Amino acid sequence: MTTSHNLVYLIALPLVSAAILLLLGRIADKWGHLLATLVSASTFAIAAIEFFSMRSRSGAARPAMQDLFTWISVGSFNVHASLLLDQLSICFVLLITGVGTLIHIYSIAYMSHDHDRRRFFAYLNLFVAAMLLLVLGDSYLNLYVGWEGVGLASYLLIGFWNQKPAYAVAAKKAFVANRVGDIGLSLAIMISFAQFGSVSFSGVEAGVPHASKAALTALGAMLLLAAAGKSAQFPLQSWLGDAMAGPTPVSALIHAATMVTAGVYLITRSHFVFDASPTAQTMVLIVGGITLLFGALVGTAKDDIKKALAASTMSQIGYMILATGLGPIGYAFAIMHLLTHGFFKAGMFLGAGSVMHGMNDEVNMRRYGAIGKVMPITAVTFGLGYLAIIGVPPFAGFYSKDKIIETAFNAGGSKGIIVGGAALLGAAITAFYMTRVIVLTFTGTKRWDDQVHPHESPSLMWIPMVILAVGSVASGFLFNSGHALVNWLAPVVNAAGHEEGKALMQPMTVSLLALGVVAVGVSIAILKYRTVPVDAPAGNILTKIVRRDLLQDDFNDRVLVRPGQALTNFFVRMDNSFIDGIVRGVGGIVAVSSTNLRKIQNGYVRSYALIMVVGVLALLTTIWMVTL
Amino acid sequence: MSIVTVLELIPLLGVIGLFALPKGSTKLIKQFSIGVSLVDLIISVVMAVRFNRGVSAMQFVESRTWISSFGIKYAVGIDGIALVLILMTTVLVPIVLLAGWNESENGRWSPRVYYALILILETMMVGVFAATDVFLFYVIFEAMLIPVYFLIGGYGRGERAQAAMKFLLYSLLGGLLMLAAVIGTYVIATNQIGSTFDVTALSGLHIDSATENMLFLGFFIAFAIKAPLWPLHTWLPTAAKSATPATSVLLLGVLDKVGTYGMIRFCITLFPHAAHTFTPMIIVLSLISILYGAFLAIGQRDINGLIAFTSISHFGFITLGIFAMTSQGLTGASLYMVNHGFSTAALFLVAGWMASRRGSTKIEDFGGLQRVTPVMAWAFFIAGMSALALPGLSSFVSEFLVLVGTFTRYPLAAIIGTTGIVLAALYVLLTVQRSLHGPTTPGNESLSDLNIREKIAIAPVIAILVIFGFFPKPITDVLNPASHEVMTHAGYVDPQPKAGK
Amino acid sequence: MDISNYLYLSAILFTIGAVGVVVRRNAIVVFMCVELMLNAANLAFVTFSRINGDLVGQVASFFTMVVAACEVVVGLAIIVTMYRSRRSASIDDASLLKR
Amino acid sequence: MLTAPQLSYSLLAPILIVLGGALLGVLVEAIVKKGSRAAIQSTIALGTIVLSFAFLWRVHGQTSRTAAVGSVSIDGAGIFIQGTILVLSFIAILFIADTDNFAAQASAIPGSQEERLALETGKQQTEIFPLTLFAVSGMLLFPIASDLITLFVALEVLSLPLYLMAGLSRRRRLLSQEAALKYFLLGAFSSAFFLFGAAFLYGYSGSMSLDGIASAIAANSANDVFLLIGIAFLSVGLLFKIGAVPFHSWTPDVYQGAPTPITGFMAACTKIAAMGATLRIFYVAFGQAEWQWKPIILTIAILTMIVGGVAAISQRDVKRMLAFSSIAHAGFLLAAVLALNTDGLKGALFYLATYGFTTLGAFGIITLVRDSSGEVTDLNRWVGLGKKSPLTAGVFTLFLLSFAGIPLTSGFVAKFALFTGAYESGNTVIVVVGVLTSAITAFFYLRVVVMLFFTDSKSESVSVVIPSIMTRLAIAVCAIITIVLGVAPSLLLNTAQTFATFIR
Repeated sequence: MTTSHNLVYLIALPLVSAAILLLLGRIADKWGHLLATLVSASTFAIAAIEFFSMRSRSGAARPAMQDLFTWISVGSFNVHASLLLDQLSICFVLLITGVGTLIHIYSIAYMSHDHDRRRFFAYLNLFVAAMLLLVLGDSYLNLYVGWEGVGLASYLLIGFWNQKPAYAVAAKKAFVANRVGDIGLSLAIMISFAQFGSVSFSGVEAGVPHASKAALTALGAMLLLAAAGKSAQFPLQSWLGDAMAGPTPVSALIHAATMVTAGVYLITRSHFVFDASPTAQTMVLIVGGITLLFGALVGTAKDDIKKALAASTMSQIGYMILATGLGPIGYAFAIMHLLTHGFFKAGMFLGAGSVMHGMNDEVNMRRYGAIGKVMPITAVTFGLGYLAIIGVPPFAGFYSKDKIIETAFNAGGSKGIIVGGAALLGAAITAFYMTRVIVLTFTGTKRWDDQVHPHESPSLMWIPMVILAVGSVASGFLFNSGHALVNWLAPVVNAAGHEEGKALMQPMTVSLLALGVVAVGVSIAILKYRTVPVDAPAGNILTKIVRRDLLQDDFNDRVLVRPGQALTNFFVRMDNSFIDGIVRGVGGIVAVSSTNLRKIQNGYVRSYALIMVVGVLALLTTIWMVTL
Repeated sequence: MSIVTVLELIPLLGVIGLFALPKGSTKLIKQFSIGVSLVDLIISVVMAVRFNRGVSAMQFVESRTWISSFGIKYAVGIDGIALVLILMTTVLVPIVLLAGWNESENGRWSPRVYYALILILETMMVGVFAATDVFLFYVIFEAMLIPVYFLIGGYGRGERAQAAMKFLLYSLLGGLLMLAAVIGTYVIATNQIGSTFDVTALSGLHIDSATENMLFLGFFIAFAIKAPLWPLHTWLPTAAKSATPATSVLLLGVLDKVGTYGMIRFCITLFPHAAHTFTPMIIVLSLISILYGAFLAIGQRDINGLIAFTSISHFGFITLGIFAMTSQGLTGASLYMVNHGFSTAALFLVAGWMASRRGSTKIEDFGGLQRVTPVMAWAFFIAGMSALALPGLSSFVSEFLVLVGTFTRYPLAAIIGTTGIVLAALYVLLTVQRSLHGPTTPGNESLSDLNIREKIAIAPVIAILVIFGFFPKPITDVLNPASHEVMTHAGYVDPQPKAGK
Repeated sequence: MDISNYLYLSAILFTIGAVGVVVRRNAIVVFMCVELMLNAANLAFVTFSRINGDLVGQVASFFTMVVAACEVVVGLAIIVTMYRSRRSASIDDASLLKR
Repeated sequence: MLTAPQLSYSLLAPILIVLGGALLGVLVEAIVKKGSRAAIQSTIALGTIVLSFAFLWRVHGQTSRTAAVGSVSIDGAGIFIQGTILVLSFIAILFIADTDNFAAQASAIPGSQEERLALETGKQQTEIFPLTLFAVSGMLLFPIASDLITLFVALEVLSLPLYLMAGLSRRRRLLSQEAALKYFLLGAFSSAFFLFGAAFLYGYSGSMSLDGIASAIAANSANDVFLLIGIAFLSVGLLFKIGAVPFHSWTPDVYQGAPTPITGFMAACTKIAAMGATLRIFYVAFGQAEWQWKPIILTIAILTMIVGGVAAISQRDVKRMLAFSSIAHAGFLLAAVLALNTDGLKGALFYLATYGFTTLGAFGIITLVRDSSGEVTDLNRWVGLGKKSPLTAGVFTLFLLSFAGIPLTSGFVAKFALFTGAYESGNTVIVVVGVLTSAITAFFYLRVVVMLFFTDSKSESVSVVIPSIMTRLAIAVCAIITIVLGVAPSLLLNTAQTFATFIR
């Protein structure tokens, strides 16, 4: 373990920048975006320095620590604000700062007409700071701060144009769904503390061998719930599609490349828990498997280009989660897919943004068509990303996704066949819906109105796209050459001792199989979308269900929202009529008794005397009875 | 004379000074009152600096005979919990005075009376946290109701008279039950150790369990009304809807804390066995409060009612933390009191400004304020984030400590309590969405943003929320010895980690 | 004759007086009923004096008579004033003060 | 040779002086011209009280003695109560001295020519002063009387003048006369019960003295039935005077009808004297028979608190409301009877004193609120008074808060002291019921506060008259004592503790 003094700047710089931009207000309008971009770039520089410095160290000296201050210290609950940069977090730090910087640059142009561009950049910086805290925190509680921080930034950015009620609702939905996941993270931290007396990663790891299976399973389940919330995994997936309300660079950065992958980070980071609890691991597999198919299916029916990409993101993260459920070797592949996905999905989102930029913010792909001709750079970079995601060799996705499919098949027994099959089926559907996106958007005939004049985006926008496209092309190969990434991550995820074992299928078989299904998917899509009606055809019941996101919102509405509202109304009524009613009732009884007592006071001396006589008689009776 | 006494006397002297000021000088009255409260703030900071953190015993003690025939003393002294609550009070008073600059002018009486009432209230608020004599505590506990009663009834809005009445009757009823318990405790003390109301001496009594349970309930019901625990809460929304923002802040932010403070200082310290007996019931009530308050908050149409119900939910967390009887729970609950004070202050003040600009407290009448009045919207948003305990803001630390402290002893309770965080997100974000987001509601286009005075008033609150979110240690270090003392006295130790290392 | 019979008589007189107060309307009559009750008490005093074998009870009855006389003075003054302003001695007419 | 009995005149002096002052007053009424009577009478009355108090002060150290051949006991509690009565009477006379409240000529028919003439010429009869002094003398004797005959005589001496005084109101004379009639008839009725009870106690114990009764009970020698009838009937007389349920019916009517200064005097001093006598009788004579009477007194106490508190809520007349409030307070005071211990007695003594000041002050304020036709006691017309006369309304509020037992007023400490005594003796029930009914009573006091301060006034205006210097002084003293004894109760509480003894 090495001590570093620079880690704090990774977080502090963007945080301070965000604060400056927000506090100064309109004064900073002129230069705010430049400051933010500069800060983002410098975090990337720091990250790069740290990376090379880490590479120059070896073995146990590689991870770097920086202890800032004691954050909370109550009884045995001690949490330091301290940062940990190890082989796993550096991957994320580089991704976040790198892609983050590119998207900052892209946004300068993309948001140039927006009145509130400064505020947008402030949020972006805030996001970068929070996301870096998430991956740098050395304990679950520190991670939690970043975790909620990115949630907040995501909320602010989704709702950036919150004067539109639907966008405001989408932002709220994202936050609330994330909060459900946060229950998981909160409880996971509580379980950790109750079980191990510590909430730091190292403390929990040290305690795992002594803990009961049940406790570990509970811990794993809670971590998975947290991951599902943040990474839009089943059953908390419904917010991601709506989150596309945010400006497109946000979708690229937060809802494709970085934040939504935090769940994968969390599970990988907590590998010791899942390794020790097969039940939890199986749950991870199930969630990942369901989500990858769910996302892929939803992706097939989306006409909104961003929502199609969002569905794809969900599905791809499903792959990653699936991979993390596959044990030690899976973590590395999950991270590899996460990184390559970061490149190609961010690139494609930026491409989509570029298209929208040229098409007056039109998002309906049915009104695109033949854009490749007018926006060649966008089309090419998008196309490279497309090739990467469907897994065509030698593009990035081929390496990462094939590894996951292969590992899945080799998980052993029926489990291997089921998850492997799911992953393979997912690949086919992915090929289908991504081809659909390409066909609808870039090829075919033009379906846009005449007053729309699509044009290639400015260089500030296409340069980041090109860089990301290069990543989409080359990153997979780089990561995989000599198992570079696997070996790099091995010390963190304990994958060193993992044995290849008796494989169900050889890598070559898997690759061929995968390529085969991809080809099928691509072909179907091309055949099906030779002609595209501007208005979507009605479609059969299945199509309708898929278009309604497999009824996820209907389900939530029926099962959660409406009963919740009914319960709320019930409570409001109960509070008024029952609880306060009892109070008023007591008051009423007193008032009525009072009025009756007033009536007894009728003014007649004789009746007063009678009352006295009755009193005396009662007195005598009582005395008589007491004496008996 | 103890510095605590000085702290109590300054506002009282201020009241006398207030009536010496010439007539018709409203502005001077306001400046003078804020000046007095600032002097008090400075003295309290001096006190905090001189406070010895390593010690769990009472500090700055002073004890004078007051009513000799009952052994009643004017006895004050503070431990960590009292210190932070007093500091919260002295910080909040100048803030609410500044924030509610114009509140005093629409009342039934002159501004002078308003400021006199608030300063008297400050004296009592400091006194009630500092009292170490049960009788003295009780006297202030009850007497405090009167200034608040007049503040609500005289300067409030809407059905203010009824609201003031409801508030007072509820509180009096609880207070009178407590009086019976105070008397009972005193009588037992007289028989065992002689006439005294000293809380430390009383905590050593041997009481048979049936009596102890009754006495405990006497105290507890009073406190559960004060820091409203379901189902004794219905006075709070009514009061909050009618009180001025400044009064609401002092009422929910400080006065209601006397309830939870009293649970720690008196219920648990004096009757540890009964506290143990009733813990399951109290935990259930706390959980109901957490969820019920949150649901009711979601269903509120009135912004002040909303804040009131969120507070009920938060008081549920505080009570939960207290009765979890772990270091984390107790320190967390004490810290929660402080944080809730500030975050409620922020909410009420901003809501008050919104309401006074719009002329309505209905949430639906706002809308799109983000565009019209960005600074005000931001202030409200941050206050809301604090209410939902966003990490990075101080309320997160306390809420999490409460939950983690509860979990180590009562996992199920903590799990149920944790679901409250989703409801919190809902009630805050729904309100934010309805009032700040969306298109600007007709009639709101020309609302003015916060002026410089209002910004100065709200800035320290928000700064406190942020700073203590990242550096709560100064407060927790002060609270820890006190919590430890309470736990030790009640015979509890923290549960050990289940999986040993 | 058994001396306790005097006590019974006293009790009966007292009861008659009390019932009279409750049922009669004329203020004077009501007042006389009260006097009857006082005298019932006197009778009891004297009887007990006899039983106890001392004179204290008899002395007490003299006190009672004096006090009763004073009461008559005050009582009649009030009743007469009342009668003069209302032209009625019925106590039921004096029922303005109520509720 | 027969020797004159040892009467110990020095110990009886306070009573004798007041009686002398009263007789002097009668003389003045007979000789002095109508125009100048008021001033002379009030001076005599006040002087008499002061003188009496001075003599009381001289003997206050010589407690634990009997006087008048054992007919009266001079003990701590007795002297304390006498002193309280004297001080309160002094204040009450200050209110009474504002003769505007009283009929110029009580014998004149309401509305007659005669009455008008008396008013126009300002020829005011001032029999009210000697009557007051007579009543005071009875009140001074009642709580120290230690045999049944003295008790009865004292009861009548204090009551008879009050019956008359109740009928002397200048305005609304019919109501006033009616109050007098009711008070008289019911009072005489209750006296008959008292006397009958006394006869049976004598029959039971063979003794007139409280001491003798106690001895008889201790020896448990004679017929128990006589004792019980005696206790029951004697209690009726006492409970009537302190206004306990179900012997309370006269209270609201008489309080409402009587001239307000007299109501105040009655509410404060009569209650103290009657309570003092009750405490003495129960502590000294019946103490040993507690198992027989405690359940009854407990029931009556609870009923009294509840009925007083609940009935007060719906009252529309401020004097009637205070009447029911005084009933509720009688219930609280009965807790001291149940306590039967020194602390209970101490509490009761303190309670009586503070309650007296607060009550006098409150009724004093009522005399100030008027319209063209005199005092206004309809609560609906008090609405908004806080706006017009903040000081008057504020002081009234203070008294109400003290009645309600809010801390930092004397009423709170009093309630605390009283309930502590009751709790010590194991009477938890009465303490709990007491605090709960306190909440009910608080409601109607606060309702008045709401009317005064939080409601806007309607058109029919009432005004607050500028009080005479004496009234102002009296109200100020009451208010100051209410606050001072709330903040520093030790001033009186320690005295009460020292004096809290009954001798047998």
